[in-house]
Amino acid sequence: MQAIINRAKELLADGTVARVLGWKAGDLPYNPEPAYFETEEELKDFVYNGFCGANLSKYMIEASKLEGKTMVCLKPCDTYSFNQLLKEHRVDRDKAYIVGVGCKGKLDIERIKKQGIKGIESIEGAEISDEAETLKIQTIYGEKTLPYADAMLERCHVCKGKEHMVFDEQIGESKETKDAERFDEVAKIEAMSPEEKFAFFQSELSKCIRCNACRNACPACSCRKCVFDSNKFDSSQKANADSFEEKMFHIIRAFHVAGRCTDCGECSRVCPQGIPLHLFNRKFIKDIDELYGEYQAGEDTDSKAPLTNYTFEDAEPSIVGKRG
Amino acid sequence: MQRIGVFVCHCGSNIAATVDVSKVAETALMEPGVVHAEDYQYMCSEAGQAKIAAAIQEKGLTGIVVCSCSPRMHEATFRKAAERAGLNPYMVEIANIREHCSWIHKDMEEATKKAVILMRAAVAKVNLNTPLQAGESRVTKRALVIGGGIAGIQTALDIADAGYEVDIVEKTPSIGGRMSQLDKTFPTLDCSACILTPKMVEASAHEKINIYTYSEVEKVSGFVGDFTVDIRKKARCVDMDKCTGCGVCQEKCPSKKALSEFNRGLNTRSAIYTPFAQAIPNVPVIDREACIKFKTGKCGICSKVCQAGAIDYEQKDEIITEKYGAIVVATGFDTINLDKYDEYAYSQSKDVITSLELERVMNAAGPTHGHLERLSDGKAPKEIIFIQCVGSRCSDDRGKPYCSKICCMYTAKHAMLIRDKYPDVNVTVFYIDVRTPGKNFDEFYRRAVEQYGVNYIKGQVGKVIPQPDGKLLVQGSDLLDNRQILKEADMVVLATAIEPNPDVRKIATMLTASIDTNNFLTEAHAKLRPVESPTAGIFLSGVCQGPKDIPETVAQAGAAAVKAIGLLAKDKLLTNPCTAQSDVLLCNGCSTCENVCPYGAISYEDKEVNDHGIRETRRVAVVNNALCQGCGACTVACPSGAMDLQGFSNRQIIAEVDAICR
Amino acid sequence: MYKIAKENLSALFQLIADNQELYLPVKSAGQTNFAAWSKEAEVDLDTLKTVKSAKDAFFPQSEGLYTVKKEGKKMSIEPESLKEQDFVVFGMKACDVKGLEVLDNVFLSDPVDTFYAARRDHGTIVAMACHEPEETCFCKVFGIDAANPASDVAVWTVGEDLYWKALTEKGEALTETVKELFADDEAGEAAVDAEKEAIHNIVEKLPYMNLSLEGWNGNALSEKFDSPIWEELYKPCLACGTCTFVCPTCQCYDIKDYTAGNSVSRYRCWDSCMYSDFTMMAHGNNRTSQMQRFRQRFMHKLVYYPANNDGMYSCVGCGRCVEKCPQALNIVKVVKAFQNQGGEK
Amino acid sequence: MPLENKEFKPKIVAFCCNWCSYAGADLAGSSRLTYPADVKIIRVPCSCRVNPMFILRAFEKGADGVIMCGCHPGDCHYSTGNYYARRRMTLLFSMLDYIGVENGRTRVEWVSAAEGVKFSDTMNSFVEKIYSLGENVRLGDLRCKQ
Repeated sequence: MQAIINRAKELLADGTVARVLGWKAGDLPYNPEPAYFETEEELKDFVYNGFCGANLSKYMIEASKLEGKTMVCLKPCDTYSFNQLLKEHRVDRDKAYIVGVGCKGKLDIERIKKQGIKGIESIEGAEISDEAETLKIQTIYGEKTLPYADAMLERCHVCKGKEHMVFDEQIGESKETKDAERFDEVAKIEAMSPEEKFAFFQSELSKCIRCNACRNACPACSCRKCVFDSNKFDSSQKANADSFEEKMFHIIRAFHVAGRCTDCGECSRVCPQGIPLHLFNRKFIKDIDELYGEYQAGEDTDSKAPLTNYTFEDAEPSIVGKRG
Repeated sequence: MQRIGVFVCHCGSNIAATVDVSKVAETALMEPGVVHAEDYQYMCSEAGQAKIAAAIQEKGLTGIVVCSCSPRMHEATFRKAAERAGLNPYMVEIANIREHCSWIHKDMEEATKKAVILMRAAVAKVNLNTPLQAGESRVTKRALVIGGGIAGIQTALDIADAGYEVDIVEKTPSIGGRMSQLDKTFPTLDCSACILTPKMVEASAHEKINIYTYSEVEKVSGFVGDFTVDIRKKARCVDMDKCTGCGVCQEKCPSKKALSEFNRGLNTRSAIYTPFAQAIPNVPVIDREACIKFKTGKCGICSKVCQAGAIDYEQKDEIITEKYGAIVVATGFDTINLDKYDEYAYSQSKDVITSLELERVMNAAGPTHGHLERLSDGKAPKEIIFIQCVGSRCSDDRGKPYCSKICCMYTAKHAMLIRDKYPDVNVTVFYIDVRTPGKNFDEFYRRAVEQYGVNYIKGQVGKVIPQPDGKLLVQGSDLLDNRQILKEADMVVLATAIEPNPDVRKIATMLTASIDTNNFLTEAHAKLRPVESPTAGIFLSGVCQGPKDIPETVAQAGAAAVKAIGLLAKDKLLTNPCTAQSDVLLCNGCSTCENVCPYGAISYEDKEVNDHGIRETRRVAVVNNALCQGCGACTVACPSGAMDLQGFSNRQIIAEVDAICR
Repeated sequence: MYKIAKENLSALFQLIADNQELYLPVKSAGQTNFAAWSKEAEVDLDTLKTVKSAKDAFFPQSEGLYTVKKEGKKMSIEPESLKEQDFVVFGMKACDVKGLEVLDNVFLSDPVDTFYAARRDHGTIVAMACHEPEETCFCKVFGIDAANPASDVAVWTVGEDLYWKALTEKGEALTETVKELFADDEAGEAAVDAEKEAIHNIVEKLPYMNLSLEGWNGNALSEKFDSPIWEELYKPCLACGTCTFVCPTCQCYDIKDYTAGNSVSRYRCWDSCMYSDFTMMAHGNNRTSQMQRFRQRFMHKLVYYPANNDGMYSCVGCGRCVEKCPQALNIVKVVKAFQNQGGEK
Repeated sequence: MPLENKEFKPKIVAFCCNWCSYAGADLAGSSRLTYPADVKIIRVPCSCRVNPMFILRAFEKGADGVIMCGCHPGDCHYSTGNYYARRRMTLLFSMLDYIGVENGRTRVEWVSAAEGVKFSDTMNSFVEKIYSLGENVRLGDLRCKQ
């Protein structure tokens, strides 16, 4: 973390960048927030630890409009999102000084609390430099320990890898955190009967409160105005007055980002109701991989996206029924 | 709020017999925006159109719905009628209650209910219609004819005679096509070459006609009035300007084992060749696969003997890019492959031949110099059996479901010619039906039977069995006598089904012209627009559209020419205003739409916008209306809904969906 | 003071539900929210904070107002009926109960919101003292006692038992209907007092409980409104509606129409001041930037509402926004930011 | 057609491209090839104009089945439209299947202008399938069912 701060100071001092986009320490052990830093003084609040899960690439849309360059701290998975935004002309590469920061898996406070840990006073082991495999959590109800892996975000268990897809420089080591297959959950649902599938999604989606956090956090959902906020389709919705609307919103949202979603996992991370929204996007990714060849959005900035591409031999829609 | 008029057509009894038209009109009055509704016998008639005009003017209608036949039939009619009455033509919507309703449903109550729903959907749509203005596009005054057979030649001549430039693209080394392979033509029995050659010469000499032989269309883009076509001029290895056509190279060429395409593979030709003596241009090509120089690097005899120095082994394919206002497809036909018809022993015996091969055998320039002889042993046949409908009118997937149309007549011709020249030869024809509609056709057939004693047997042939002595045992049935027939023949001639030239599929795809299940190009309307493709600016000439004989082909070629001339005569065309439009405030500038546009109609500009008080410069999509053809691919690719299609807008289609599901 | 063993709670719920509707914290697909009780429902009284507050029981996220039906050219209007059935909300916490007071000030003052009023009339609240308050809680800042919810009935958890005390007439009436399941336990007072003290002790240790709201009041309008701090604070905000939708006091709604074939139903649904189309009008929007929208929420909670309601804040310190904001922004950070920069300005 | 539930009259929306399928439906009409009146056709310029939103919208408003017809791959009037449509619909249908909506409620069929018979056969078999599936209860807005 100190290395990032030092470098940020240098870049600010020599005028390479006008600001730094990173995370600011919160007032609880686990709530740092994305923040801009414009002076050396401000950098005293800079923090980079296991709770800095937020993907900062989407902030670069606005930062690209500002004077001067922005030093942005991107984790390996965040760089896919940045590339995808670059491909869609939503961010300006020349306005970004990308510091690829190391990552050893990001922590999920919801998951920690789900394991009965409350009244948290301090957390040890979340620092990026820590080698510890265990989190030591001090609470007013006593000290708890938790294996680091048991506190990680879902996305880190299926990590895309330690490589940054785009960067100006890299600071810090990354760690292999993948311990599950990316499509296992999707495959499990695919294997269910239609009734089970329906029951599963009905129960998950009925929790949706239409707060739009998934959409607003999503780097692929970068529309200036979402179709669900405009009257273009007569589809403006503000609340789920009927359970159909949850399905409509999440299917269409997933469809709109199909072939563009890098599987960064922000949707699931930010959902206040813990809906595993990545299951929608990942289903499309799995289908695309299987039907049209493996494709990882954000890996590059010039490949043709699956939905703006075709071959004569593409599978017919009837394959859906045939696959069983 | 629109003021909508609904006009329900009886179409005589076509609609009114199954749909309660007055009920449809009554119900229409309940729909939001509808201020006028009436039904009438024939809305498309002058009186019907007058009713529409009157209502528009008297009731101040801002939009109309006509419940009638398919919009593909009369949308243009009603749009024009509305326009004459002062209404924007794009404020007209058609509810198709004939083809999609009255003609397919029998129950009046059910059909009426459906008609009401279709009417509602159209009303819901027209409620959201906006007046559209057609733009204009320039017409390139040059036509392209694909195929240099009699159809292509005739079309090119007619267009050229009207004063427009025409290019013919012909795949083979010479124009002339199938007709050049024929010996005589029915029902007049005049010599095919004698009537074709002058046309070929005329085309090649015409100052407005430019012929690309040994060339193929490679790529087509653009749209009616403004097509851009890439033509691949394959390397001939002979300089067209230098070659004098003396023919010495062909004489001296040591490689003479290539099968002659022109003679249907019945004999061979040299590696450097012109397909036939009267070829136009009279410039040979080198068949690189047969040429020793190309295969081994040694030889080069043709180059040595060519006094004009026209041989150029280094010649490369050349791509010519040209603009055209109209394109005529005249790609013709071939006979079907007989691999699936083992029972006729075509591949086993040289003496089982197709009718087209017989043409070459009968032709003085053919492999037997016009002598009727068995190709296996050169002996004169005494017994010839013709088998009709080989692959035509076929119910399984081995052949074609359609009638090839020309076979009955050419078989009668062949039979007659053989009996005339070789009276000692017995000729038997096995047929399913003899079809001879056409001027002097039946008379011709009867002459074959009555005057020339051709033996016609109604019945099919089950099997042709080559015998050890070289004879062919034909097993057939005589349906009229209800008996099996076993007959020995020296020669069997198969009236093989014809099919569109296999290349037509590729060409149709390039032209985005529709094609049917049999690979025949589809006409814009089976009866009323038989020589136009549904794709504007593409015209159909000859057998590529359906089986035809020569006079029909020539007639259609002329008709296609007239249609093309009608187009080329215009300086400007009105363009379809149903094009995509991008909402500047919603556009993300993400380029997704550009990636799916088949016309390159979308580009991006940095534009100053004022988005509810936020002023900034944004990268936004801009549609070139002259290029956009209105497919709508971009509208779905666009996640924000910034891209919409005029005339088929998101809200219009959703309104239709809602009206149907309500 | 009555007592009931935790293991007998399902009998209690069954008995309540025999006579009226019962809403209580139910765990479904991993999350605990207020929902109607059923035998199959997984009741979860251990989770301190439901994701959404119990606001839905009185002011649902979306609720029909009336339906316009069309037959031919005839139109008819069918208003949505008001709540007529009595119901019980079990398991609210002191903060959420206070939240209703905030809503009452809005919806029950003239002109009265009849839909809300009917629900308030028919609803009986059984609230639980917060057995184990958490680090995100700051109810004390607003004078709320986590150990003494101001509800119709208050309930305390002590070991394997719940202690039940009616505080209002409504509470008495409810108690009458279920009394048969209770044991009288006068000694319970002592046990409950011990629980209250334990709660108070924990509350003292929690990091946010002594947050100072000095300077935040109805008179601070222009000073706070014009502060440059907002420009810094809003930046990470995603403009999602999480904070407003989990909040027990946010009361803004939008009115929308839904066209269903031959009828149109008019309904209202929660709105969020974080949304770009919040209070959108024909001419456009009052607040054109996210900074303005962000500022609106906190100004409303801590300045505008107190200005109109005798100094009462429209925040109850439940801490849901602290827990749920995707980017870890919240009202506490806002208050602290002003504190820290108070001197520098 | 098996009419087990006589009261059930399905609502079926068919999106047809102007150049092939709509013309195919016209040909079915002029050839008097019947199919049930439950099918209502919406004309679109090309199958690539069909937005997944339209399909979900139809289900929302009470459709029991939605079918999309376009030109055969390779024959699109706009060259490539149906290729995009094919991918879009494949993914959409797969997603609907994934969330437990009966697979038979959606279909894509390529019907050329010359295939009147195929058009009517397709509609007959699709309607039959919808009858066998019964009313769509998993993907509609209840407010539209009243």
